[in-house]
Amino acid sequence: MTLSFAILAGLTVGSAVAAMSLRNLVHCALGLVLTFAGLAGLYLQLNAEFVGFTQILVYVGAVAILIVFAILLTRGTEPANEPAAVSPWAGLPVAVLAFLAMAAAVLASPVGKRLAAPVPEVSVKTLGQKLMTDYVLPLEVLALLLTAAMLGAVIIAMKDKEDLQ
Amino acid sequence: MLGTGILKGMVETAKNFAGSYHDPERLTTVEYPEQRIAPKENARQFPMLIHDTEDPMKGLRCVACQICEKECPPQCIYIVKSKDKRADYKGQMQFYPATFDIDISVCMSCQICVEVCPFESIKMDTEFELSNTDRFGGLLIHKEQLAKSNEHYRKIHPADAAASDAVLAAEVAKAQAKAKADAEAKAAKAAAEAKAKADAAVAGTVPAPATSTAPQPTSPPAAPAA
Amino acid sequence: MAEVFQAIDQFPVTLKTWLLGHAAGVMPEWALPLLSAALSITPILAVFPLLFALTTVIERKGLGRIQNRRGPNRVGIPLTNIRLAGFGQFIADGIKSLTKEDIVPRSADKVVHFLAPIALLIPVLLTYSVLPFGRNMVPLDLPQTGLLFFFALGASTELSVFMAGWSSRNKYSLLGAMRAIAQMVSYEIPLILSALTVVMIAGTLSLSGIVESQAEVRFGFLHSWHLFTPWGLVGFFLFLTAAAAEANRTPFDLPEAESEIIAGYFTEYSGFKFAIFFLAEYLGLFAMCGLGITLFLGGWLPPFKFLGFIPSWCWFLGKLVALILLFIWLRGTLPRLRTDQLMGFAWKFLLPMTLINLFVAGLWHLSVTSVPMTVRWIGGFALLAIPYWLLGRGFEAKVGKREYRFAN
Amino acid sequence: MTPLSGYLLVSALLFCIGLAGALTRRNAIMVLIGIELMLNAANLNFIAFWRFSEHPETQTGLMFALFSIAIAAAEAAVGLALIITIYRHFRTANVDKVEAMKG
Repeated sequence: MTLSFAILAGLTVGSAVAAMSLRNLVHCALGLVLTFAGLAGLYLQLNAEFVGFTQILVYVGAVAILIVFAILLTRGTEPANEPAAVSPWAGLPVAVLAFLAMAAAVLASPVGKRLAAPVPEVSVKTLGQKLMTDYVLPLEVLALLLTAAMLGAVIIAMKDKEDLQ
Repeated sequence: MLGTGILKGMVETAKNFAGSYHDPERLTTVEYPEQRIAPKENARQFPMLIHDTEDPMKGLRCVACQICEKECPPQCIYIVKSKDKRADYKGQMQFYPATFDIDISVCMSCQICVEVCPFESIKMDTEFELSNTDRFGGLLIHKEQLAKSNEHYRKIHPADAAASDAVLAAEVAKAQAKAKADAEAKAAKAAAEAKAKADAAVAGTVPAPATSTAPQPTSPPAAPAA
Repeated sequence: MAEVFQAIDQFPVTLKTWLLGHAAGVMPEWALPLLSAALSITPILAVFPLLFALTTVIERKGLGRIQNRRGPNRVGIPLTNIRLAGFGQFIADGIKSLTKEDIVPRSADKVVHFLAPIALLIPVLLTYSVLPFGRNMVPLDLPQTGLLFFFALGASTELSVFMAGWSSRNKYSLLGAMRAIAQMVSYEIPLILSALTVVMIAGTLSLSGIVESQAEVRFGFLHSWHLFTPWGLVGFFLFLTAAAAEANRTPFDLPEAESEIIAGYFTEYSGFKFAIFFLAEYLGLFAMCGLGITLFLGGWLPPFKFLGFIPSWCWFLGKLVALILLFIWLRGTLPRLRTDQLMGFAWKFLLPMTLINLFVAGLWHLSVTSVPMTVRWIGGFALLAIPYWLLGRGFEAKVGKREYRFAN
Repeated sequence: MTPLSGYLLVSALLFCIGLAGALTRRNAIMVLIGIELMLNAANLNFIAFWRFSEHPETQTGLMFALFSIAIAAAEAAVGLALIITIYRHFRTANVDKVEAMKG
């Protein structure tokens, strides 16, 4: 385990805990951003530069902004005197049990001890060529999904305006 | 077409840019503390008090009537009337301001004090370099600083000062005419009384009334246009 | 003679290698990469903030001249009468902002309020690490993802803007932040799409690779800058427009529209934090200009081959200064847009134009061998000019002749 | 060099933090954030397995991660649009209070 991995993992997990446990929703969103950035750092450690920077571009640049906008548009939904979470005993044991099961599986498996192969020769060019040949169908479906999502988001968010008229 | 307006505007600003270097006439500003633009005649900043004689404190036209204090919209004038009286420019005995303060941090230069002053005493100054490190005491201007000579007023607002001088001259003339008429009337009355006495002494008749013989004072001169 | 020019050209690289070579004997092994990084970072941290400082003075002087004023011309060397034509102004401004009181609103979110300027400056500074400033002068050459790195960091500044606006607990700040985010998200798409044409033609995301793709010499003297193609010319101006919006420059400076919302998202910042926002904004603009130079203006390449003796980094800096002056000129010329005009311009004009430009670039690339040059040029321009005219007409139709109801 | 299990443990931890948050928080946006965390944990798994696989040159894990990032973006957009609509309708984003369909 290298120092950089320890720092990045600590940052990612710590900020994820912060993102899930803080009271203020905007603080939660900012914690989430830190988690995304830490994950991008982990991707870079795994020699997945392209995915790492895409992660920052999409998650930090777009998804986090969306979440922040949604928080501001639905402000005042959590009264101060009301607890932010339902009784923690409902969800926490499930999560802890799930983690224990997964950790046991990971630690028991021989795959987990595997060390990385020499740095693979990945170029963006081959990635693009693969997208246009082997993965062209998923790509097209994804394009359709994104278009549908965009239209859907616009229509859902606009619906009430028509009702008002 | 989209974009032609932008290009036109850029040509215009480029002309300004280059022009301001080779043609100093274009520059609308001057380098202030060293160079100054002569103030416009109708410029006004804050009020001042006009005095006529050499000693500013003795020659103030202000008679502490306190009209300006009452009329001032932001209430920035503070006057204390004197206990004693002194002769004004007409020789009439008048009060004078023991204290006359203007808070120029409050004053809004509206000139209403000037409009209401019946004694041509408070006028607007053009002095604007009044910045001060003391924001409370330093901006409260006392009568010593407010007092400005009539020559100063003539220099900064010649037309207004001429009009103001004409009004004062008319006042003086009126006062003198009245004094003269009073003196004449008095003299006539005295003469008539003397004559009546003499007549009574001579004929023993009732003395005739000596009223309405004094000449009426001339009608006041039309106020010169400001 | 050529050796001398080359030595000047490669002087920064030689200096760094020389210093590293000497340090290798003195310093422990693990410290060498750190020293190498520091040696790469130092010139960036020295040159660009200095350029920022000079730009603030030049901008104020230039704007003054455009408005027939003199601009700052007093501050020179203290205690003497030497004025330096006002170029001491930035030092005075710096000292002023350093010594000013740092005011934090009582109800502000103190931690986020403190972190926002830092979170804005760091990504902006990091974008400089992939720009090729000269031949062999890239601090961090990412052969696979250089451009993506730049855009990823550019996108992460939006969040810092939000942090600043939200944490101030001020309506103007929040409004400014919302405007800034909406604008940056909208203009990021045309920005990336206009840069994508170059990636398509050059076939690489590496910025030094993109510069090298423009090194080919045409007609014996002209370097094949991407600007010298129909799609490159149009793409460059689309890129500049989107870059101006990304960097919040006039006419797209609505987030800081002082006539409406004071100073936008940094209304509640004062002293040094304000200076950091100011610095980050200008550094962001310079980085955008640097990217535009790399993508379309041949990076550190001279326009003509016979001018190659001038050092490569001089070319980069010269082009950068020229673009900065262009932005100052634009600021002196154009008024600010309205919010709906801003959004309409991004989605109804820039986005379709960049998409068409992408298509034209594809056609250009495919017709390299088969179609004669003149036909490609005329065809490319026709394909771009007709939509430009149509879209621009639709855009202009809304700004009809103004009618004054009471004045006439 | 960190072995595969390190990345997998981080990923499992992230997943469980997201799960706990999604199960316990009342606000719909927080639930969505929890789901985003779980998606990201899965992504980290894809990348880690790709890097440690015997044939990284096939790039399958990378592809999957890229696709999942794109889908997550779409999911966030639609999810947040739904939350905003629900908020407009019920004046709350609290998932416990939105019970119009409750019998």
